[in-house]
Amino acid sequence: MKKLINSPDEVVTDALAGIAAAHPGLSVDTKARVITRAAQTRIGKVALVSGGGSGHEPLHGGFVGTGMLDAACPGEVFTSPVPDQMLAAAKAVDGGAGVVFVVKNYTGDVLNFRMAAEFAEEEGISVQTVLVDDDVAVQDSTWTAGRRGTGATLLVEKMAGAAAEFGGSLAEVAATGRRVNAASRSFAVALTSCTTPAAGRPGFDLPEDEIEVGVGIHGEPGRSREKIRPARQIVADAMAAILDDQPLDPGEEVIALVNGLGGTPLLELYIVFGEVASVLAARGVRIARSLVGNYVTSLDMAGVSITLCRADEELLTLWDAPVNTPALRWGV
Amino acid sequence: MKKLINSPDEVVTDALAGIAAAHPGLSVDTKARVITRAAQTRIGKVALVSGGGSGHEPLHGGFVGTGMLDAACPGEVFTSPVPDQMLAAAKAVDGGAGVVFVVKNYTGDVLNFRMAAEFAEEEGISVQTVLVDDDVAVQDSTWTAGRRGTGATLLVEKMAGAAAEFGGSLAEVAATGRRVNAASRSFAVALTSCTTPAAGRPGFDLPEDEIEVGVGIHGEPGRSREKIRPARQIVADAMAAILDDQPLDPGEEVIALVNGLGGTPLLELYIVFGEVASVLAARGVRIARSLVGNYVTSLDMAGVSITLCRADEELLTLWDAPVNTPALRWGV
Amino acid sequence: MVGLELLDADAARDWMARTAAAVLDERDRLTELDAAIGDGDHGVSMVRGFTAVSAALAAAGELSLPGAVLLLAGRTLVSSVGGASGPLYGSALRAVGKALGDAGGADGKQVGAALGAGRDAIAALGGARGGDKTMLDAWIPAVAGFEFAVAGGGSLDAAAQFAAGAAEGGAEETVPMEARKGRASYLGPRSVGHLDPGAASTVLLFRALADAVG
Amino acid sequence: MVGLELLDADAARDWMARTAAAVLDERDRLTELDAAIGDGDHGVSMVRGFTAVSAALAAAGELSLPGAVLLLAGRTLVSSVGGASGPLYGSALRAVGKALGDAGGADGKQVGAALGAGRDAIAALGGARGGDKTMLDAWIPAVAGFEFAVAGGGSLDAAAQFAAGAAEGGAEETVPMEARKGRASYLGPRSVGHLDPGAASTVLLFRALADAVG
Ligand SMILES: Nc1ncnc2c1ncn2[C@@H]1O[C@H](COP(=O)(O)OP(=O)(O)O)[C@@H](O)[C@H]1O
Ligand SMILES: Nc1ncnc2c1ncn2[C@@H]1O[C@H](COP(=O)(O)OP(=O)(O)O)[C@@H](O)[C@H]1O
Ligand SMILES: [Mg+2]
Ligand SMILES: [Mg+2]
Ligand SMILES: [Mg+2]
Ligand SMILES: [Mg+2]
Repeated sequence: MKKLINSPDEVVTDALAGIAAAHPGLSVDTKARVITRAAQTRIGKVALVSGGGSGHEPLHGGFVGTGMLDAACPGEVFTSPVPDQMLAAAKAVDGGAGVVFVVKNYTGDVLNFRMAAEFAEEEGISVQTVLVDDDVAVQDSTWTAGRRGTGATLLVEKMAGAAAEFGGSLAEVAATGRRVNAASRSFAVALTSCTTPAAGRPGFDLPEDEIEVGVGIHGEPGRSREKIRPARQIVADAMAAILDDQPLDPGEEVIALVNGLGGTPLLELYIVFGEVASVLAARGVRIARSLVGNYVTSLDMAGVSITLCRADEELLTLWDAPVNTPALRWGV
Repeated sequence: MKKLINSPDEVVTDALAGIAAAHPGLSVDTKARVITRAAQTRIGKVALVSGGGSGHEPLHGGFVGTGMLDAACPGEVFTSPVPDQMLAAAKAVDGGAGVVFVVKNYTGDVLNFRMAAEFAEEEGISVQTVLVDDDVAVQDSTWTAGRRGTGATLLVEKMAGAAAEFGGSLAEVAATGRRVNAASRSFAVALTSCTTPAAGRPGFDLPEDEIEVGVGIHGEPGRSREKIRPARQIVADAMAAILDDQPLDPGEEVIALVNGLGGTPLLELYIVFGEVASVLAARGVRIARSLVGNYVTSLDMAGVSITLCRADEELLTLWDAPVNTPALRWGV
Repeated sequence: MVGLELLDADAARDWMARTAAAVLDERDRLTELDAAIGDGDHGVSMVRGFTAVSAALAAAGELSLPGAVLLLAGRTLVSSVGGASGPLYGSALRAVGKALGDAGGADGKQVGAALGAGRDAIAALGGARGGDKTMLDAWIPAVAGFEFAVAGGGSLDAAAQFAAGAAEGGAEETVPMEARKGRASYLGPRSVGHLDPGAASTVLLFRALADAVG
Repeated sequence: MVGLELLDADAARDWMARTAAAVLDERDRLTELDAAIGDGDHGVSMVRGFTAVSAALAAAGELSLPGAVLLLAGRTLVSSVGGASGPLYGSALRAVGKALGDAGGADGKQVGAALGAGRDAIAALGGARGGDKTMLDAWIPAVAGFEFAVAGGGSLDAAAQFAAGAAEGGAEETVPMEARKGRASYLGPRSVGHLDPGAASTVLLFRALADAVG
């Protein structure tokens, strides 16, 4: 394993030091492991807190700032943070109007955030949780852990963040987040595995001519292993999985996110975006807004995820609202 | 080789289609292979044109927009574009005040841009060329091709772009670009090679415990091959190379760019930035502005480049000026 | 060698210390099990957690009740591990500690009941059942085995030995299961054929208990 | 078999066609040479360029002058290759074409002078000299060999054969050189021990000329 790190144990601490040095607009508590905006939460504004394992950067720390998150809690690599972090974050950013936890649907994240929510309520902070579970590669059922949260997390954080900035109540901001999640579907394909600093070698071995289809963002194997194919066919299959799950009619509009998993060049992401645009054009679906880049990553994994969010006037307004974070910035 | 492409021959064409679909603010001529702003150049504004081989995205296409480039010409992967593209770009964006070519110092780029400049002058367009050669890994001499242009290209395009937007004359905008280049030094380290679609396999083989030190952005081997070391030591060596070449005194200010080469997670780039910040703090040098991310890449190469630009009031004003491009956006 | 008759504070400390040593020894195996059907952090997480437990217990100094030892251990796991295993193991040990109450030394029956409370805490928090291919598949037979041995007149020592063996058997049985909870559930049928990492670490916990009271 | 006495338009076309075939055959070798000390695109670039030349010549239809053929070929290379080799080979062939002027058929002396103009164009544009480990290290001996053969009374055919051999020798001599121009110069001493890719493609160009007039 070759990585630009000092030691596997210090990865998160050292990265937090770098984030602190790079972004004067953020305030980084390296001991409590909480990243907040440098400015205090406006009294009466609902605060958004998210977090999860590290290794998905810029998610979540890169989305802290005006119009998006108030705080992020980075866990160890691919390990959800602990309740203490979320509680510290909630206390730091509560502006009296309550806190929304944006939680990707993984058992670890769910349980730790649930405990944190209990602790926060005990301290008099109102908490609502928005669960993100957009990954159609996972069969949903009440008997299982359900679907994973992946690319839609960015969309939820952006639009719920805008709703909070616009003065929405705790219930309204949470409802916005849930609505975005309900409107979003994702599917991911990996060309390589990824290597966590602690494990030191790839989570799985993938032959030179095979890809993992339906992967998550933690280096887990996907639903199936298939032969490598031209981008056009890979995208066609991913889009079929998404559109089977949530059909889109001609005339409908989407926000489309083509997201790199960390090791794939932007050049290839644009090729994928071109194919996504073709599929949608053939269906008469309009791409109202889009984003192409590395936003919700899986360390050094080569691969791509596609997220479509069915959009309407309200969501587009929230999407276009000003945002000023390290990784997403417009309208400011 | 596994890549998200349709065929090695169609990489640039397909990516241009994706760029066109993703960015309504850009106008993409897929036949002439020129990316311009969707809006016409303001009469009297000096236009900035850059370009180079593909595979360095978001450079240059991602830097087209208000406050930065007026046009970009993407060549084949790692192959400089042809004069026809640059001429077409110059004709498309000349606003009557002339065109600045921002050229990375590679023989191919230099020769093709030189021919294009001749053709453009023949057609009555005034051209000034700014050569970027910031890479201290290469020994400079009048007998050689000189230093490579790498990370400083972003800084030149940003600040010369701002100078043009502020109404600078052709000579002034070019002078700004040259001043930024003269103030900038870079050094890069690769943990892996990269694979061009055409070659289908890595440019060089690098053992699991070795790194290439002093690499460029085209998958060429570097100046030397060394054992992998902790990030702190790798950064210390890179910073020594930079600071030996351009010493910085206590109290001086820099714009610091920690740039991923394409396959390195942002998590690691932040660790590197933290180390850069430590080295500068120990010298009493202040990081006035910074940027951490994948900006000047080398396909899927894992590694990092560090660029320091000695800043003053004027350069910081130009840096802070509004910019609205796919890959760099603030103040708008 | 004759085992302890009561689980006292020292034995509880010893249990935690032995668990810490065991997860350190087995770190790479736990990580590999987790890499196969999860995200490859279980070994590191358990080591981080029980290293923190050792430190917390050392910092706490004298603790006269085994319940207090386990409460602190559980709280420390919740605050230091993260992931699925942090809240689950943390809540389990907290429940064990709470169930031991203010007993200075707990006999087999008390320990059995406390372990049962730990198992129930995991089920309540995680919503899994036996057969879902989780740590519960080791906890359930382990507690059942413990209680069975005690009911049959077995010593604390013997019951703990029995529980450890049952945990091992239960863990083995996760191999052919298809996961329905936790990260492995995303793999669907591809999760079959692998030992659940949480079940594997549960074996270490019960083996450490047996060693501590043996 | 007796070779041509004059390089006419058909022979010039044939030269370009044979070069196109040769770079296609040798694409992977050129790419590998370039990967070792450059960026691994030389094979693809030459194929793209000479494929475009073939297409341009086909589209141009009748061209009665060899100079016109080579001017068009050079212009096409400039417009289709990019990189260092596009302008260099493009300018070289343009210079050759220009030097041939309006001769319907060029004899050995004329061809030799024209090839010399090509060499000079490369030197003027790229600023390299012999010994810098570039395509010039094949061009220089090739042109010298050609002129030497003609001066000694050799036929066009023989001169071209001689030139190709000299190009090959010159290319081989780049192996021990340390590059001072082009991308390989960044490697400093590490560029030693490798054949220069542009010198290798120059051999193909001169071999194709020999075959075309042979
Ligand atoms: N809902 C659940 N109930 C009980 N145990 C669970 C549940 N989800 C996961 N586990 C256990 O947690 C283990 C994984 O722990 P760990 O790797 O530390 O957490 P994570 O999955 O968050 O990375 C699994 O092997 C399984 O035994
Ligand atoms: N200044 C120069 N003068 C002459 N030939 C050069 C010069 N620079 C490079 N070359 C030639 O160009 C070749 C590389 O061509 P190519 O790989 O197509 O371009 P690039 O280096 O732009 O990728 C080198 O092998 C060398 O022979
Ligand atoms: Mg985990
Ligand atoms: Mg090239
Ligand atoms: Mg795990
Ligand atoms: Mg090359």
